[in-house]
Amino acid sequence: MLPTSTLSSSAAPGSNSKPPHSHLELLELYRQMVLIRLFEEKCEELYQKGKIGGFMHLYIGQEAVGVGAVAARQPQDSVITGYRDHGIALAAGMTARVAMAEMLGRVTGCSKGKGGSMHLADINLKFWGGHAIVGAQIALAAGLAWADKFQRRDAATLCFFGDGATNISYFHEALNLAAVWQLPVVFICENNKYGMWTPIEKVSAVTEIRRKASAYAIPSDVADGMDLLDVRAKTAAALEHCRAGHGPYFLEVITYRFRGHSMGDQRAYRTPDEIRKWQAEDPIGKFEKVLLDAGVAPADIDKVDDDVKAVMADAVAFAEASPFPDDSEIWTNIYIEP
Amino acid sequence: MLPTSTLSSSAAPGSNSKPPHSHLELLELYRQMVLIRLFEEKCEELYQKGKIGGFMHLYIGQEAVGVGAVAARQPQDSVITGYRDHGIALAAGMTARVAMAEMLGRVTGCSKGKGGSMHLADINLKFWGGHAIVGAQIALAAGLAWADKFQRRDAATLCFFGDGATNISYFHEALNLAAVWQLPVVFICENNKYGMWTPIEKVSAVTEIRRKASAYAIPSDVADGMDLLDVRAKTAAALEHCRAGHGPYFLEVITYRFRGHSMGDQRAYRTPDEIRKWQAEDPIGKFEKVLLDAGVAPADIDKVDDDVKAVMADAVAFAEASPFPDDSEIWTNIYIEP
Amino acid sequence: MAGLSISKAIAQALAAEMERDSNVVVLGEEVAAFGGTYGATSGLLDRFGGERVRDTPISEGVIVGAAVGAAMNGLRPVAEIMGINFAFLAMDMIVNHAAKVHSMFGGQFRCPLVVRTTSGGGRQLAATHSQTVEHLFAHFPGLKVVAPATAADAKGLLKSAIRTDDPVMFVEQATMYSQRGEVPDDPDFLIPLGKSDVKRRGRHVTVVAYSKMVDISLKAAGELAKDGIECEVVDLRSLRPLDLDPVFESFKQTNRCVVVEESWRTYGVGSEVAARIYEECFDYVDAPVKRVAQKEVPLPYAGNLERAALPQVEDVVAAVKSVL
Amino acid sequence: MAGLSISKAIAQALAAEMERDSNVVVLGEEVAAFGGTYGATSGLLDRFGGERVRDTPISEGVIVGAAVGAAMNGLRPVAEIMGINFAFLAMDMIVNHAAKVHSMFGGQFRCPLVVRTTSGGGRQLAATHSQTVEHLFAHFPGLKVVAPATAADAKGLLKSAIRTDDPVMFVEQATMYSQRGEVPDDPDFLIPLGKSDVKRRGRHVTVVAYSKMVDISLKAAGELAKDGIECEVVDLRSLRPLDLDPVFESFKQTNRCVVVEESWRTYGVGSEVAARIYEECFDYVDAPVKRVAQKEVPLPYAGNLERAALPQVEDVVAAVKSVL
Ligand SMILES: Cc1ncc(C[n+]2csc(CCOP(=O)(O)OP(=O)(O)O)c2C)c(N)n1
Ligand SMILES: Cc1ncc(C[n+]2csc(CCOP(=O)(O)OP(=O)(O)O)c2C)c(N)n1
Ligand SMILES: [Mg+2]
Ligand SMILES: [Mg+2]
Repeated sequence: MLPTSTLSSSAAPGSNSKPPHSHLELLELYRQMVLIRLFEEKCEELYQKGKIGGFMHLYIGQEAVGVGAVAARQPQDSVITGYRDHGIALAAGMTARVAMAEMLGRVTGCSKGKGGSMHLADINLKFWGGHAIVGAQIALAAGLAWADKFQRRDAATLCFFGDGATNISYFHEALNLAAVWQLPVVFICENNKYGMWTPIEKVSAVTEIRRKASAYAIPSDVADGMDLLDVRAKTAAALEHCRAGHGPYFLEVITYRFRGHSMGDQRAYRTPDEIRKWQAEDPIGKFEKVLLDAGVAPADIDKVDDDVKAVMADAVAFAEASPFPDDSEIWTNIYIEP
Repeated sequence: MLPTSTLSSSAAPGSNSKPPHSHLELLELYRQMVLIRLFEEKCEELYQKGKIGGFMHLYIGQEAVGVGAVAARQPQDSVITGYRDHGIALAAGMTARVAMAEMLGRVTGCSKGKGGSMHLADINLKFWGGHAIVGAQIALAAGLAWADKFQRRDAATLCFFGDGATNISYFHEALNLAAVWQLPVVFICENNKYGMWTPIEKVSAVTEIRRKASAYAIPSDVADGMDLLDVRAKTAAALEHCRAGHGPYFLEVITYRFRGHSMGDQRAYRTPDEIRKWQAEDPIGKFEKVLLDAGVAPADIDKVDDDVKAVMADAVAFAEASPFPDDSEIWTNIYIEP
Repeated sequence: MAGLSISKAIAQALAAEMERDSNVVVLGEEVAAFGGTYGATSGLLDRFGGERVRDTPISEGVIVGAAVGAAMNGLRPVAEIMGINFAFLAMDMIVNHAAKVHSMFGGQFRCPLVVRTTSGGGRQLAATHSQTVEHLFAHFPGLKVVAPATAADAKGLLKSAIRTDDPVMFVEQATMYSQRGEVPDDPDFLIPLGKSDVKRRGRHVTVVAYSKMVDISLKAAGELAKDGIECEVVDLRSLRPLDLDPVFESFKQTNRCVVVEESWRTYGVGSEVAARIYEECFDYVDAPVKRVAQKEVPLPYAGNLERAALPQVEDVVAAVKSVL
Repeated sequence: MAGLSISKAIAQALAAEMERDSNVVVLGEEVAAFGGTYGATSGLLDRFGGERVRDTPISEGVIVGAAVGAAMNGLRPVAEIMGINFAFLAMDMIVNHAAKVHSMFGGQFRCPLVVRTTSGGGRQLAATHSQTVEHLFAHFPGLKVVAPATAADAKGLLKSAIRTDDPVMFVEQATMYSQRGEVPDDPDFLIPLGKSDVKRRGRHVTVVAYSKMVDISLKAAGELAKDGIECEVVDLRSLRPLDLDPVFESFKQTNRCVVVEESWRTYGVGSEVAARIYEECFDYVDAPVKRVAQKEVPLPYAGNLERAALPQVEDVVAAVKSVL
């Protein structure tokens, strides 16, 4: 059970004001979460085999946050996040092929093999990355939203970042600017309780992260990150706030990562109890129940599982069959004009 | 009149819990304010004559803040501020001679002529400067206080900064660290309503600056910066809070600078009305009334005025008679060990 | 042609580019309502309105951060950082983001951003406010770094900087804003980025400089000419891309070189120019390349100390004589 | 003597200095409870307690800012910045404050601070996480910059860095932490700051390097020795103060030099070394000083691209052969 004290009463799933979801819609959201889960498990395997390099941060356990929030956007809305970006990339519509090819450093990857795990992006999906300097994306998001507002594009930006990132300079400067300029950004803090191995209460003066928003007079809410529909509903409401021209909105999402901070993280900073408690809240398992309750046929769910497995097998095959970039590629994309 | 809406009710001068002040004490506080005022007027004159170089920011109008706050400290408490530092330096006990010599770039100056107007300091007074990168002193103050706490010195740090400085990175990172580590710092925001020529409401999401402290769970209060005794009482209470081991405290002081941002500021960003309204609240004039009400003899007040004039004349003479540093001084104080 | 101050030349360049492209926007501390600390954005707010010319909080990190994000998403921001000494607070955004979002994401994003700022000593602002550090930014591939020496160059280079799709640091020298020069009126007057410029012809010694040191070098060259010593003064104009062809060409005639820079010598521009001359003109070297630079000390406040530490005309004169 | 990894050598140095001086404190992200990302502060929390070994928020600016303030007020902090790529977020504090509080206030304050951090590429971390930029910090008078190449140097230099009253950037190379070497046990084993060290004797070519490039250069020297080419390998160890005397001495014998650095060539360490060699050893130069450096590109993720961009042993071998 998610500790209720960390959630405001309005966080109850029933508060979702959207019309009831169709089975197809529910299955699609479910599919995205399963795709992320299997993608991450495959990445884990390939990393251990030495096929993926660099730092890699898995999204397992947080699937409902990325899928739920991004599902609420319109196509013209932007998405940006930090290095824990696989799930957000897939939720934003990146194919597993292109994402996996990037993981393996292939020229068919979204960033031509130049970015790797921490730097997935697809400009055509308005998914602006994947940024590995903690908190940098919060500042960039202000700029993305400024451009949208300036161009009167009726678009908003979903900006994801961790609880640890709220202690860095950019958080402060960007939230203030967004508030003063009334920029259409939904700041989404994925509060998974830890920054690397350090629990939030050791490094943040307030642990209810949304309290930080009030220093900028930015309205805020909290969502249950293990409940996809709650995240989706609250993100939708936040986007409406932005679209109505009321400036930024802050959404704290309570979540948990089931794996370590990054690959190779064997540190014992969490009790097995804590991990078990959260795993009992597995967002995919919970959402499966929502589907069944809504009358979705178990066979349809199984079919999604099978489809995703096939998609992942294909993605890995595609990535592994793709060439590495030619060495001469180091010289491309440095400058646009010589 | 100071707009009452900007002040909490507890800001009334009567709330001062200290015992009634002796005449001597009152005259001393008055003396310090007059010294600052005359020091600043002299600086203005010497700057116009080209004897002072660089950027220079006068404290005229804000005297009650520096004098009132610093009067509340114990000798072991530290003081640190930004570039608008003449008043704080004098309040901390720097002599007008040494301060003026620094203004004129003389080797007898507090920083041997190497720092100038923006970098007054005296380590023996635990006055740590004068820092011209906006907000840097807020981070430094956390460190000063950390050292004091670590050494169990029963000392706290008074850290002064402007309203504009609350929008910079350091403000956020330092307040959070001070709160998490429970450091004995009194953060004193001299809210004079403008950062350079820009009014606070154009650049800060909240204009009641103390609201920013709540994002760090730091308790706060507001003081009337035109009322020396109010500033002093509230600073004393804040210091008690620190000394009791309760961590940092935030004090917003509402004040106004009667001159421009810096010398040469001829920009018309304030209405004559606004300036007049605030000048009617001149902290020195108001405090003179407090003295008279307390029964201080007018002649005693006049004597202080005359004394300060003499002190200033002596200071300027001293500074002007002091040698410039020898050119070879550029090579000193770079490293302590070669 | 009209005699214009550098500050006016910059304001003209900004206005011309804003006129030409409605995506060009200006942001920074005090750039709007008060036209910039040095008047270089003067008049823009009235002409282009508050959506295109924006005052910001004192938040160097997000000034550049928001500009990078906006540049990625279609605008062409010109962000002003009041002084390069404060650009350290935006350094991560400049070198890790502006300089890299294009390459790190395989060319998907572009960052047509100009960061305008002010560099240099000479105003008794003491150690933290007097630095000349544009070459530190020029170390980063992905970034272009420009530092003009004249009003015409300021205008022509800034217009090119705004038009290029790459991120540019555009560094003005703080004591030079009121310096006047002839500036073409043509709104399409452009000077290409990455091209050095010979500012004075001469056959005895090649003097390499940029920004304010061009002025100092030209004054020194004037002095030296009285003694019959003719300096060729090459203005680098850009520190990245760094165009040393005119330097090599000149050096092959003069066989002697003095590099003048306002910053400290160690790891400065002079060392790079010297190293390259030896690499490219080894057989033409008659004397070691001489470097004139700031004394390696944090710049002090007192006027005499500041003068003693900064490179002066007489230092250049002496250096030129020493290589002859 | 014992075979120790660099990471253990650093932990030993820290422990020894903390033992010796109760004012030495350690702070940074993940340095306490988990002993540092690279294990270099491992064991310190247990031994010295939570007041002396402190985890911090992700707040690079105030990590160094608080350390500077504490140093001014009597402590001797060792602040860890997890990677030099993040040190840009603390750059103002390092270069404008740590480096200047002593001089700008006329010598009143001291700042006995060590900022430990990690530099270098080679781990497929892509452009923002793979930079080698310690020489940018070394441009600033007032700061000392150290970058050790061996476990013994790491220990001896770090202990000296903690003992000096000046601020020091202490830069470790991220791929080298597990590299082992003989390290003296003596708790008073010190290596003075600002002294280069000849890591291999040879009479044909002087190879100058620091940090990981010493290792690369020694490997290249090993290869070359097979062909009878004997390199003298000089490890700079400190970038500021920069001690080139052993380089000059060697060069006067070899008349040939290759400088190897992990960062980009333009405005790098190699240019400074080259410029100085010409200034000090002009009559001994038989061939242009050759610079081996990273290709001038933001370092890409893909393993083959990263290898292609970073300086390799074979690049050093080729460079040495080219100057013969
Ligand atoms: C500026 C900066 N400092 C430090 C790091 C190293 N680092 C990477 S992730 C991380 C923890 C971030 O925690 P949080 O924001 O809570 O995100 P989470 O990993 O939990 O999703 C740290 C310290 C970095 N990448 N950038
Ligand atoms: C980091 C940084 N950015 C910009 C400046 C230029 N600057 C100096 S003072 C100032 C305004 C500060 O306003 P505030 O904090 O309100 O203090 P006040 O001058 O009103 O006392 C600015 C922008 C600076 N010195 N440092
Ligand atoms: Mg987290
Ligand atoms: Mg102010």
